[in-house]
Amino acid sequence: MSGSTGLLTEGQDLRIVGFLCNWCSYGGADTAGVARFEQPTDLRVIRVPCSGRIDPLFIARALLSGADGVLVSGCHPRDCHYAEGNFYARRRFEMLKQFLSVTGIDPERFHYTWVSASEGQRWQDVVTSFTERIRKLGPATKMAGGTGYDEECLKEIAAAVSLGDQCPCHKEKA
Amino acid sequence: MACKFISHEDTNQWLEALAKDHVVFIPVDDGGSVTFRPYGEGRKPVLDRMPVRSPKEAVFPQNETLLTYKYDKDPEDPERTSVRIKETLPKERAVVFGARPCGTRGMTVFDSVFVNDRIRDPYYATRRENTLYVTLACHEVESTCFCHEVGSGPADTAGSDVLLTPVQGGYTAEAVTERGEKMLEASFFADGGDKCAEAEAVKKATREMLGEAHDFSNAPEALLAVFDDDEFWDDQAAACLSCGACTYLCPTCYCFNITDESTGTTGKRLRSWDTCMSFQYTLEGSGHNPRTTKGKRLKNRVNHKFAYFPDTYDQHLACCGCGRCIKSCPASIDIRSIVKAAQARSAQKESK
Amino acid sequence: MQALAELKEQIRQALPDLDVVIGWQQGYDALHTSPLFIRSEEDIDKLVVNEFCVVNPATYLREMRGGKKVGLVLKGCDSRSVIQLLQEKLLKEEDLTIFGFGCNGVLNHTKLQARFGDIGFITSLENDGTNVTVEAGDKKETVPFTELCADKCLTCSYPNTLQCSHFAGEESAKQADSATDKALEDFEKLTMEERFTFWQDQMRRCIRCYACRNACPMCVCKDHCLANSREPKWLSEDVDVQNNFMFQLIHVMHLTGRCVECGECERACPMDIPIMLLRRKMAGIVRDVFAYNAGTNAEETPPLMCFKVEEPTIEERH
Amino acid sequence: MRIGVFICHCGSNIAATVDCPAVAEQAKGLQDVVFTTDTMYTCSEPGQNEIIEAIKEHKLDGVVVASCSPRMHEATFRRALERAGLNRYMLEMANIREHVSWIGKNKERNTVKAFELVSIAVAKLRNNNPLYANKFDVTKRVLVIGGGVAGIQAALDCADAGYQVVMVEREQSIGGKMAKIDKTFPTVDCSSCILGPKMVDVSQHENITLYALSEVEKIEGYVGNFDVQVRKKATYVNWDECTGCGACMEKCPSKKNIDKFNEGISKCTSINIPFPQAIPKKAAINPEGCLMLQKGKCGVCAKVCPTKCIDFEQKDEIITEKVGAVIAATGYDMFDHSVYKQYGAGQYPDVITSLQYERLMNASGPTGGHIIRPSDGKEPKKVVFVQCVGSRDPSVGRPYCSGFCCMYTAKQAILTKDHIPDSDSYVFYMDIRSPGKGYDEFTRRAQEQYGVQYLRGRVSMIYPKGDRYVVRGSDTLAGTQVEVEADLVVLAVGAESAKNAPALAEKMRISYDNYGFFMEAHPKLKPVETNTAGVYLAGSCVGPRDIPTSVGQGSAAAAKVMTLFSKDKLESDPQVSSVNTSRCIGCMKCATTCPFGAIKEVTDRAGNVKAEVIETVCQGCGICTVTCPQGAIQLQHFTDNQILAEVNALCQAQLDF
Repeated sequence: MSGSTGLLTEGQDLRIVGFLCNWCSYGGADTAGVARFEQPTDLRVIRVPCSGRIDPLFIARALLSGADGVLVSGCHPRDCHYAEGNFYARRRFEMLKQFLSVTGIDPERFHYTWVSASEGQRWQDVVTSFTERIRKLGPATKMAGGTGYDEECLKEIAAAVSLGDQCPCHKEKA
Repeated sequence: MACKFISHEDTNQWLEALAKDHVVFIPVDDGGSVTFRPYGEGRKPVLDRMPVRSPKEAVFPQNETLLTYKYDKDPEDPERTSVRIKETLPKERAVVFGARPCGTRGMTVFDSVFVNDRIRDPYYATRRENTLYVTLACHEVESTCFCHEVGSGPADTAGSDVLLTPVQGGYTAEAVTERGEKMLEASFFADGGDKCAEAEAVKKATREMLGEAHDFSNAPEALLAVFDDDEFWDDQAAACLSCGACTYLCPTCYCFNITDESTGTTGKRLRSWDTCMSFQYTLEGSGHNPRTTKGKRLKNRVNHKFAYFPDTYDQHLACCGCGRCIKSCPASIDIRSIVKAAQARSAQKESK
Repeated sequence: MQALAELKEQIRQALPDLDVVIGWQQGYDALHTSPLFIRSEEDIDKLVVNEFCVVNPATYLREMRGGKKVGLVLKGCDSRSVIQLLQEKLLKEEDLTIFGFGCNGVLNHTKLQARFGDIGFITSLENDGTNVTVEAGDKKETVPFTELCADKCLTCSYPNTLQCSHFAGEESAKQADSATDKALEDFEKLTMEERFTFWQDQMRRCIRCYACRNACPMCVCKDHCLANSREPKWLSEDVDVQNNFMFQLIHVMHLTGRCVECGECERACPMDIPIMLLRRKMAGIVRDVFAYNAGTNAEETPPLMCFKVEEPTIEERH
Repeated sequence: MRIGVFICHCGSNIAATVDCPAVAEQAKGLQDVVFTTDTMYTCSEPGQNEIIEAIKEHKLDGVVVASCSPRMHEATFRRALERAGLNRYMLEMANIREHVSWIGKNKERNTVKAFELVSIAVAKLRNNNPLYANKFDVTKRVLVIGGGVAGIQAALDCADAGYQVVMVEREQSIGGKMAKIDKTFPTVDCSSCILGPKMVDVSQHENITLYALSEVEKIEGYVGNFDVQVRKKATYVNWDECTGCGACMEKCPSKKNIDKFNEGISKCTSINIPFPQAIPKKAAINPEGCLMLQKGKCGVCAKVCPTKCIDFEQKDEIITEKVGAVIAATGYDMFDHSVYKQYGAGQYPDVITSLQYERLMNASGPTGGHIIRPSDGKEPKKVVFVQCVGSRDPSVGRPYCSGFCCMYTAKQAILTKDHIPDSDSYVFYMDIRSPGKGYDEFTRRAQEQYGVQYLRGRVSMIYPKGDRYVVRGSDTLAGTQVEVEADLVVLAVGAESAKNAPALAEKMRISYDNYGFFMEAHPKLKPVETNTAGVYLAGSCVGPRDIPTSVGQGSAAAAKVMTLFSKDKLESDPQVSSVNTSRCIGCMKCATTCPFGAIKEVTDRAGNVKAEVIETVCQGCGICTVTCPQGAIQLQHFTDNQILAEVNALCQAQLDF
């Protein structure tokens, strides 16, 4: 397994995370599979019972930890298996969608939609167009991790470390 | 101690030279707030304001990776797993430039805790040995300054290797340690001459600005007397929001937490600042918490600085009087007045 | 000041039936006040009302759940948080007595600092409502109030305490200086990359002291915040840009439709990180989409706690 | 943990485009994975046995199967785990067929993707916990709401199976719409002759308790354990004593009440028994018309009553019943045609609804079965039927087809000819919808044997001309405008949901559509179930239904109840939410967003408010988990930590080593 790139092989696939409700959209993706509707390979699906279970913070978390795109899909409004889950979800997702721009994360990297279990063709279209969109945007800029220092600082520190013991005042003590 | 002089211009050159083989932490304007950042291209030290963050982080960073690990699986037999561990002792040599005497004095509290006859914390010790403190004496005081009340002063040298004092055209420099003396051998330093007298005058004037010092010497006894006085502590803590600003910014607060943060088969052991003002600080695995109220937590913070620490160690208060906890407190809670109130309360109790 | 005398009298009258009245008292210097908890007669005279009464006393309400009779001296903006808490049924109206007055705006310490250096160096400050004259060391300067006041005061539409039981003095006739949020507008002129870099830089400074959270009157989870939990574990102990920013997003999402824009989070931040940009953005979206202004009507339901089958203001996402 | 990973080839379905052995090999490197293999058909008998053997041999405590969709075989593999002694929730699946091999041709990239899906599954599984179902008792009594033909059928079937039935009927008598109908299509047999005996059975069945003139006030609890409050409305007659002799009706001086049973075409007395075959055959006073109740003087009925059962002081009564299941059979209402201004907005006396016409034709109706014009009592010689009044018309918010109007119009046209042999009937229709056994033949008979004139087109206007009415419409087949002068116009009004259906749906915590019809759990596969366990539907409350379908659904709902009652204990799905009380701050936001009312407020020993999940009511959607700001309420098997583990496995970079 490659080190710093995480699970995904760099240069091949983009990191696209999907959150799908079990009853409609996961079924829709299955239907697309059964019908052999060819799709880009970048998407990795996480199955949840209902779009109402998808915390917008999962999406934020994925985007902050390096996902290039997040695709969310649930039952069409009114068709929720749990009657109301997607109604709550719709409001939550819309808030996040409109909010993202202020964080500097392109809102285009997040898409939410509704696909029923019978809409295999639609699922293919959704995946294909979203992947295309993310490909155009390219890989997302990664958040700095590690310490609170910026790249400039880290460079300075690395440079100083490489120079080592040359300081007379330090030698004395060491 | 020899007194030398360095001009403003040469100071910059000196920093430049030091930065060649050190990480030189200087106070910089960081989005309007003053923090310590490594000296580098285009970074100017901000010396007319007190840094918000304390100089402790050069030696005791907020997050420190103690080790990293990786689980390796035997490709023939996945049941067999071995773990590789890399200890990550700090290697960098550093200079902290432009900290105030109060902040630097804080390091003496750390020294007592992390390096003593019983314990030598390798991470702390290594960094401490590799870090020089070039401290800047104060020439003006703020409403939150009370170094003079905790056994320190605006030109305190405790913890420093070199003390700079602002004078016309530059700084006088006094070596405090041998390491400091070596630093002053650099060509940028000239003999102090009559600048030295000017520096002494600055020190004296600043001390005078601080005025009369309140006497905190009986603080341990006074605090002990109100130890069980829950009403007193709840009262004092009423405005407290239980955030960690006071402790994280404090130059003497050294509490930490150790956690393993793992990703897949790799991970790191992390030491990070902790704060006794948080509910989680004393939360036990069972769910029991001996300090459920913020009154109890504030009592710990104040007591630790003014009673427990001096009792356990060398009678010095674990407070350097920098006033960061007062200044950064969102509710403007003043530790001075809490201790004073404890003194008054205990006196009142005694007289009853 | 007429209002102050009246307030004191009103509190004196009401105090026998109350456990505590929360207001402000003079702080450690002339430029600071700190929260005052009035429990007895003699505390009443410590009450001050001035342009440094920045703390939102409603923040302490989360500790007062469970039948305590609490009085609060509140600015207009502060009172919105009480209404929001009432709306969420986290408080009972009968437990509260609100002492209101007309507020003419508060000063912002970060702006003072940016202009005059450390606050502790300021030796005197005079505010006549329009101009502020500040002396710091050998500097003396007169600056328009609007350049030094809290951002929220610039767009304030609630200078008078809402839903109060007592009102002291005259109502403030203060008008919002501008209907639009200039800071946010300016920020949104930046490109996506510039915004990303901006937050990276800001979040580096964060020390995760959680002052923002703890100063927030709507953060009622108190000691049980998601951020300090391992079960569930949303954040690592790493104080890095990613986790710091994640915490901000948690706060913003949990405040969606609840944030009353009191600005306490940003004010409390010891590192002066402009996190209100994020909250104000979200509050604006909530206003646009749901025509909902948090903390103005205790009878409403927060927009994320309800839904419409047809959402006329949400574009169908295909 | 000790995890085993099984990669399925699914013959060549997966293996053709995914390198299964390579995925299995790579999976060995994942945390806690101690065994991996790839098999031809994991779901086959030998495939499942391989899992079972591996669990035993390698002491596995968790299994990942990478194969087809979990929607296909999750249940299969869970059973396999249970056979090997593992908890069924220690299984995770990676869908590498529908989501990988079938949708991409690039074997290399498919293999990478398949491995990553396996990694996510392993990451989640490491956070799984065994979950156990709770068992609870079932109250084997059923509540049937509505005493129309669907409710009657359901009640009788359940009662015959030996279960106690509580039937609640809003009107004074059961029987519903069918009791008002004269004859039924396509057999033209007498409606009350076939329904009457069933109604009598209801009244006489020892297992059925009937509350007429009553409504469901409140339903609490969950499947197997509902507490129902029924409001028995005041009838001012002590029904235990009333013999239904009718003496009161004869003497009652207040005779101007609208006769609801006769659809308002006649008047009735204030104390009344709606029709001779009513069940229960008891009198009740309409308080609005009663002189005693309105003005305090009269009391004639009380004087003449032989059993002295009149009680003017009677009040509504709330009765509590415990039941284990609920069947809603609340039927429908007729569309109110007064919105059609062009048809006279209900103002023309001889423009009547089809159900009013039924009452005119009915031998036990107000005219004794003589068809007469309401305006002058004359026998109409020319009758025009207008179909689709309030059906298939989006302009009045009724875009759906009511289904049965075509048939009853044909029936009414035939019966008109039987009653008045020298009459002519015209039917304006849009399409004839007759997809039932013998239905189409029946409509043909109307046209061919009975000479009913069918005109294909909408009626644009009805207006009076002398004492007759002109019906103006189009004949789209002839391509002309037609005007027909009629003595009587019958509007075939459509069906709409019963009044207050939404309110009742909310009491039952089931959903309803835009028109107020109840939503079935699945329109095809679960037509009589709802998304609330233990609540079933029958008849026209779901949408317009004819009699055979309603009866069929009544029996179907009864069968569902019997299936439920066949077990002494029910098992709750453990995949429900659970509250960590030490984190819960009692804000109860979770309860606000829960669509099922599954969260209640409790007080702990220290007096703090906490949320508590009623496991048997919780359906496992997880809305609460997202609502809770502290993360104190977690949907089991889909906890924050489980989903975060999946997100992290995908997005978080490993440390360089």
